Amino acid sequence: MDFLMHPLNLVTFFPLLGVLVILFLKQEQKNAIRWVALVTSLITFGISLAVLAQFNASNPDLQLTINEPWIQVAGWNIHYSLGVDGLSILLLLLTTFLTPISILSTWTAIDERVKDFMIFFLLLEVGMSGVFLAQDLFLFYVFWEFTLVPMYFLIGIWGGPNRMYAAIKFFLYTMAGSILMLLAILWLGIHQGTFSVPELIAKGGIPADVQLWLFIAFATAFAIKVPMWPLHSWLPDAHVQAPTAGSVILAGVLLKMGTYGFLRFNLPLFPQAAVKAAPVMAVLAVIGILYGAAVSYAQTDVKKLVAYSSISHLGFVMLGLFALNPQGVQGAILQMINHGLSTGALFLLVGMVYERRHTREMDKFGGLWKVTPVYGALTLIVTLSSMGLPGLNGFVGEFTILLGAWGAGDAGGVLGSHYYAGFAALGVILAAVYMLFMFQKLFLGPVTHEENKKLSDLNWREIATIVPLLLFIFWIGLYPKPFFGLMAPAVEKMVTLVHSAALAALP
Amino acid sequence: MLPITYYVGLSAVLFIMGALGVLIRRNLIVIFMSVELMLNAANLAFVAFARYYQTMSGQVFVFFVMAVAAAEVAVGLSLIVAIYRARRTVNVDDLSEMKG
Amino acid sequence: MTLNQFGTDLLVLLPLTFLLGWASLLLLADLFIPARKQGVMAALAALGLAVSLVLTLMQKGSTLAFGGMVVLDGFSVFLNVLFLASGLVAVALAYDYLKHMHLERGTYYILLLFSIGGMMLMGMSADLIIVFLALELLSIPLYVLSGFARPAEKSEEAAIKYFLLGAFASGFVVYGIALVFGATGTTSFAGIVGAVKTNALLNPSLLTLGGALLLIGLGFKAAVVPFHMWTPDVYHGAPTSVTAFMALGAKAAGFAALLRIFLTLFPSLSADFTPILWVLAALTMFLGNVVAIAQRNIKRMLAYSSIAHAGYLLMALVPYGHSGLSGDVSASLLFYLVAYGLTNFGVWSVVMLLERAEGKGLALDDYAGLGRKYPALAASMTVFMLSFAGVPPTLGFVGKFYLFRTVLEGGYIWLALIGVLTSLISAYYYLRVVVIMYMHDGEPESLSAPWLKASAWVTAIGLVVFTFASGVLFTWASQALLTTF
Amino acid sequence: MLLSEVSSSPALFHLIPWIVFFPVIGLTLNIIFNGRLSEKVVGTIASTASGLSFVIAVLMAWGLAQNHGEPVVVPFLEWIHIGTLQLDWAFQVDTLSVVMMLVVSGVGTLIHIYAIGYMHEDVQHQGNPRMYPRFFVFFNLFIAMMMILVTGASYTMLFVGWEGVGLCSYLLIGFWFDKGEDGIGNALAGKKAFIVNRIGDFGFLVAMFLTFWAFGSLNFVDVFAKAPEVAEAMPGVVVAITLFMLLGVTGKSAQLPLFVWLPDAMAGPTPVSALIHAATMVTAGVYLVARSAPIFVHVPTGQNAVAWVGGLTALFSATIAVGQYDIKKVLAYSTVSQLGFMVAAVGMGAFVAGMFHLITHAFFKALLFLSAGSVIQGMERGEHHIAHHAHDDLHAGKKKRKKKEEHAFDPQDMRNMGGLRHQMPVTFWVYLTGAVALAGVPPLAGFFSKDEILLEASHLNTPVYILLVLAAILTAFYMGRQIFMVFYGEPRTAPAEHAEESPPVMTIPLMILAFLAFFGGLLNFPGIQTLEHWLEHTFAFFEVELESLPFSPAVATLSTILALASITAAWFLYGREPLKKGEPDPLRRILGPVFTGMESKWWVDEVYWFLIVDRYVDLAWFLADYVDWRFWHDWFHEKVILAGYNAFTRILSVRVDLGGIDRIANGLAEGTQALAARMRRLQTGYVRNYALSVFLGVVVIIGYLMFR
Repeated sequence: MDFLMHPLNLVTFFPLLGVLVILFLKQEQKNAIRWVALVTSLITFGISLAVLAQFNASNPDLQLTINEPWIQVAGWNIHYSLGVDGLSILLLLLTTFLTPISILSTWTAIDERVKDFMIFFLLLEVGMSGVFLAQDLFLFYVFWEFTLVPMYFLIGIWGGPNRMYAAIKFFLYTMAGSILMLLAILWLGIHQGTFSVPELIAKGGIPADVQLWLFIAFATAFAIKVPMWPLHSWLPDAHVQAPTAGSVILAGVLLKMGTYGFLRFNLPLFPQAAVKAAPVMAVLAVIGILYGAAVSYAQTDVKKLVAYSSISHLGFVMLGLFALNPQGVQGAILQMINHGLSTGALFLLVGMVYERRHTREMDKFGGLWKVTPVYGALTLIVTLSSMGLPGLNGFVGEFTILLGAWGAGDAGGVLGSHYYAGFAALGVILAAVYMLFMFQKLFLGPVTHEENKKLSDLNWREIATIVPLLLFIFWIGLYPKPFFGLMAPAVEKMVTLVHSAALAALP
Repeated sequence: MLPITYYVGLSAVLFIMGALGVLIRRNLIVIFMSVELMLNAANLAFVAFARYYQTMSGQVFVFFVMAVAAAEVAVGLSLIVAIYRARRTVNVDDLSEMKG
Repeated sequence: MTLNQFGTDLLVLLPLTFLLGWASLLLLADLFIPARKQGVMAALAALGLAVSLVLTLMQKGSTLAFGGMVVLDGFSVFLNVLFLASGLVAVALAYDYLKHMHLERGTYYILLLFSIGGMMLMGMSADLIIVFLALELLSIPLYVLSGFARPAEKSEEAAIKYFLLGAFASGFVVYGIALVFGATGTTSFAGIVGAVKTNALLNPSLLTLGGALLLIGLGFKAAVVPFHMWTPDVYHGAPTSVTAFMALGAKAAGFAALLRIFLTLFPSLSADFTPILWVLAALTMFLGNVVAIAQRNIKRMLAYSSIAHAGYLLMALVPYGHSGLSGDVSASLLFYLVAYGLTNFGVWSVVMLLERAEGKGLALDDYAGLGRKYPALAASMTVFMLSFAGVPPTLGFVGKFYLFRTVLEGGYIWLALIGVLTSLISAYYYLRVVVIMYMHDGEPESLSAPWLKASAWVTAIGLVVFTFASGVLFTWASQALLTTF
Repeated sequence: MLLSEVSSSPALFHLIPWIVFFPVIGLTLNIIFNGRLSEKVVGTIASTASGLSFVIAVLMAWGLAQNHGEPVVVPFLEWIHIGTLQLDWAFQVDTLSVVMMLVVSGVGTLIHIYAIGYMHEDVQHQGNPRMYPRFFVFFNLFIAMMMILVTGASYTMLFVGWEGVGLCSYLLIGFWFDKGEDGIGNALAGKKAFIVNRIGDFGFLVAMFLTFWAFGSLNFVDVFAKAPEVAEAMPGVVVAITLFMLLGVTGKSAQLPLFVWLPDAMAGPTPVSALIHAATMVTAGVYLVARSAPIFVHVPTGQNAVAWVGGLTALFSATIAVGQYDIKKVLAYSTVSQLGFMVAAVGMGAFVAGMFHLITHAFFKALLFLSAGSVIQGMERGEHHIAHHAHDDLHAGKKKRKKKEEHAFDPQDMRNMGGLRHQMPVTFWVYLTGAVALAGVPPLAGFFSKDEILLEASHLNTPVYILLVLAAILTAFYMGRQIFMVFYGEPRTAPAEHAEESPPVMTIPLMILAFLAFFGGLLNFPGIQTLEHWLEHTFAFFEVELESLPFSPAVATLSTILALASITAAWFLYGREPLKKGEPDPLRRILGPVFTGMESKWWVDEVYWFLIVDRYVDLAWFLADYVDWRFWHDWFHEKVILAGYNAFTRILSVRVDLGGIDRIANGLAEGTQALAARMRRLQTGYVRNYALSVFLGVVVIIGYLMFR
């Protein structure tokens, strides 16, 4: 019983209870199903807050750990091992926070097969929480792959016209990366004798050349998920076809699984390789930043624009991670959250207008700020957050990342050149270009389309889905201390570990 | 006495002839006989080796093979008969409804 | 041989002799049971299997019997339990299926019992003669069963194809045995091992050639490329209940024999065989998965899928020559057989539920709309597809994990890479079934067949539950040790 | 170095955050009660908020005076703390920042009040009264952001305000976002401003990164304390810091080469132009350099660069101002030019002169813009008057024609004006005050501040001095030209004839500003130097020495004579013989193609458009359409991977269709299926083929074993 009631088990598996309840409801009881899903996800969020309450921010180590032997035969050393630390607590909270919001956003948008939808959605939440909490590579992989399944259905059943193609592409692309990781995980299990992440880190001692191969295998899986340029080709398809709530979760949480993977596994498990690969990863990140920004600008479909902007934003995250100093890494973690909030909100907003007009072509809009002032104002704030306006959340992340990356370019830093941060900072200009372009296309200018003149402004439910996000957008922008406070000791420890391990390897 | 290689060589030739028969002939009965030829080639090898090693177990094996072959014949022939009844043909190439 | 010895020997073979005896009794009983009450036959067959299963579970230890012709060890017990349990499921499935297809004939169950007897014997064989006998004992009833839907043309065609090719393959097995006999002067495992150890060989290449021919014959049963070509046609043409049984039973028996023979007789020849196994495994995984994509008939698609899985199983055999890995080789193979078997029965249950007379209802498109109309069934099918594709949280994933570990432990990274890449390809066609079920519209009609439904649900739940409780299966599989001679 | 802790300083300083909070409260109220309050209440709330900020600024000044000018840092809230990076929301109260606070909130409040009247008419004119509260929300937001900018105690907090005011600028330029050229012109102008500013911000960001890793902090106090030491240890880095900072300055203060956004920014309502694009925001760059004086003084290279940029800008944009017809565009280019003066001053190290000019410029340029707004609305009223009559008198058919004309009519074009001094006397007089102040005629404010800059330049940097003098000549000329074109001669159009004076709510702030523009010179009157002594507290604190030059009659006389001469020249061209309707500009006769260049702004926009914007758009489309989609998404993923895969499997299949290469299937699914379909042809259905496969397998295996 204690095991079941452990907060981490609860927060991970509580949505299953909702699934169970929904299973007993009829397909036609749509509202009941929606309420069950919403309440379940809200309770889950509450549990995650309880986790936060029990979390000791000054402790850099894993906390609230569960470590039960799971499969201990035939040379297997697999544990059911969960734990939370400064690297993951915020992502856990982001997951549980975005899920109810997404569910709320589907209230009228999803009217077909509501039951199935909510079941998949709650299952997805289980998978995502599990990914962020698992501390055993085997368990992690189980959760990691498991998230594919519900997302696959969410895209494939409730998506746009080309949904099946997008769903299969999403699944295969991600799986293609993760199977390589699977082999690397197996290698670690065989040669290090354990799958437990803390133990593997403590043990270390993987030869440098092997580290590099393992790093590549893990990195492939994560880079596809992030997605890093040039492995991003699945993203526009998946995003454009996915239903709004799916896009929110996809951008908000699923992509973070990739960056989190780098943070949790690639850096501490293979420190020498990480230091060696840092310039390469940084180059890819910077290309991603600039490329994503340029390509976003040339889109005509607003959802695609936002999708490509994710490539740019996550480029910043990757750059911060591979700056391998506290500023860069903390900025990167914060930017993961920021991107979840801002891009999540953008997708929600795009979904709202799509629900009204059934198109996302920017040429079909224009002048909406006049017709729907509230919608315009909210979008403006989110747009500004996304382009990193100081005072809002995006700036804090981008600034610290760039600052960190610049520092990593100093002598003694892992990047060894200021060009990375310099070029990445150009992305700040380009972000303004495409974001303002989008805002202008949708909201400014005269109302040129007759259909747009009678658009209704946001209703209370829609405002309620956006406002919580806005609260955090302002909060993080103005007073990020609590957020940094949660991650600081863990990041400090991790960075020190990577550096000392990499240094120790030097002749 | 002839060296063992001769016997084994003969059995190998027989075996290959049987196998080629299966590949080339179209009549179900003939194919079936070719399979029997392959089994008997093996039997020859068994007997030859048994004699070489001066042991009975090879001979015993031949009996087993023959018994099993008989069982196969029973099943095989009845299948062929059934097919012939239904389709009026024993040409193996006519049995290609399922493919791909 | 003393009488006492004979007694213990019989005890070793008791489950098998009981089963075969029971089958013979049923043969008589069939005469007295009216055609309308074939349910009785099914029940009796199930009873026989259950008793045999209980007897098997009571066996333990590791003994040679009948002068070293058969062996009782953890490995054989594991396999016998697998065979008997799958027999029970096969009876249950057949009961519903035959009823709906109007094929109710008591001989079906009798043939099934005999074939299971052959499989059990295969698992226990310690002499090449027994291998051959077991092979034929399990095959001949299957030939007949394949044509059981007579006068359906496809069924007959399947039977004759299976029969001809099976006999052709048997020829290679027999000739292989002859060559091994020629090399060592004996057919008993102990004798062969002794001869190899003492290097008392007539001609070492005879042994190698014999081993190769054995590999071919058994590979044929297990549907390894390029000896696989009978599989799609036979799976397609045979009554689906037979296919379901065959897809697990014949494959498992083939691999049981391969494991036993290669791990005990030919570890020293691994330099010769490992590259061959490597190539065969790679080819099998690749071809099975690729051609499956082109299939529009679910039975054929699953046939190719079963070929692909033979490839994965064979992959685990590749490092058989590494001393210290033999335990993992057999355990991972057996574990995967269980995972595959569970998935297999589940999937075929669903196929049978949707099948209609005269081969209707087997096209992939007939699954359209299943997700909407039969959510539970579609969900189970999704689990099976994911398990086949090796996606967590299903047992198929755990099985593949173990297989890949074994391969990596042997150091065959490229083979593992091919394995994971082909499973990526496989995900494509497995997912397509899911796509069709959930994302296309249609009006499928499921049979009201309680056993079939139960089988689908139970296996689906089992696949998920056992993922989290896989420790039990791991323990069991890793204790299924081969006797060393 | 001792820094007065807030605890030891008067509690008065704790009020400083309210300088930001008041405007925020104001805008919040206006958001909450959006559309439920009358226009007057909305305007009053906003003006009061701004006024309260002014009160705080005054209190701060008083507090500082009590505190002997000692700088104070008031921490408010922790912000970003990571390792050595310690950024807070903290307020820097010193004499420099207080001057800025006073100017911003003082001028700001006046413009708020003016806007109550102006926007009342403007929303009617634009036909969208719902926008009225929004204007004041943005206006208050601007004051708040500007306050953050000038009070921030670190570069990062300054940057918050820096970008924040940029945002307000964007929002207010595009305030009438459905108007302008093609209905989108205003929005595009706003976007241009933001993006060009972001280019500058890029420089600022890099400067901050450099600063942090060189100085270990971004707080002014810490950075300035270490400036001498760091400048010694790594001079290159410090030069780079100043140069990148200069890039930021060129963006925000509209200097070469990034000045192009400011003229377009005139698309905003006139109070916006006055407040943001003349008096306050654009001077932020000057403030930044003055603020960073402790760094700049150590690197002459950086200082020179700044001075040159300022000097060149001053002259370059003055030439453009000469060729403009739009009343606001003239002022816009004049603003750029005057900003050039200030930047040149602070660049040369004449920080006090720069700040002095900043203040007086805030007065007279705000005055000029607001008066111009008054002129424009006067013209619009005249136009409205005519339309009204047309409505009464004319038939419906003619009305349509009239409307068309009305659409074409530009109330900002000086060629449409003339003789307005009779219709709008108050506006005329205040405008004249502003113009004369700007032209640098004694004893108005502009004379003193500009003279001080010229004086310093004559000592410190002769080439820049020459540039500035030339610019000053042009300044007097174009202001003369404007006065004569707008207010003298005969009305050239009907609306000009019927133009009406503005209401007191607009004219009273104008009069106050005119007063300030007239007497503003007293702030730093030669010999008394109040401002210099005031600012010295701060500069001395950071160990920046201010050298005060004695008043030079020679320089002053020269510039006065030159100013008067060019006004006279303007009179000869435009006053003596006023422009007739449809007549070309007399300068065109004289200057020919040069005037065309001035008129066309030397084609800078076009060049940028051609060199940068079009190229970027092309690149973006190329990347998105060709590289990402057609090449990477379609071709590579769906063709190459599949084709390679096909070729590979082709080798494996025995009976491949050899009759030509099959058309490569389109799409992943189809392509893979085509491959699979090829392979499935192996499965012929013939038993003998199956046996052949087995046999071949046997042969290959046996062959391998035998011939290995």
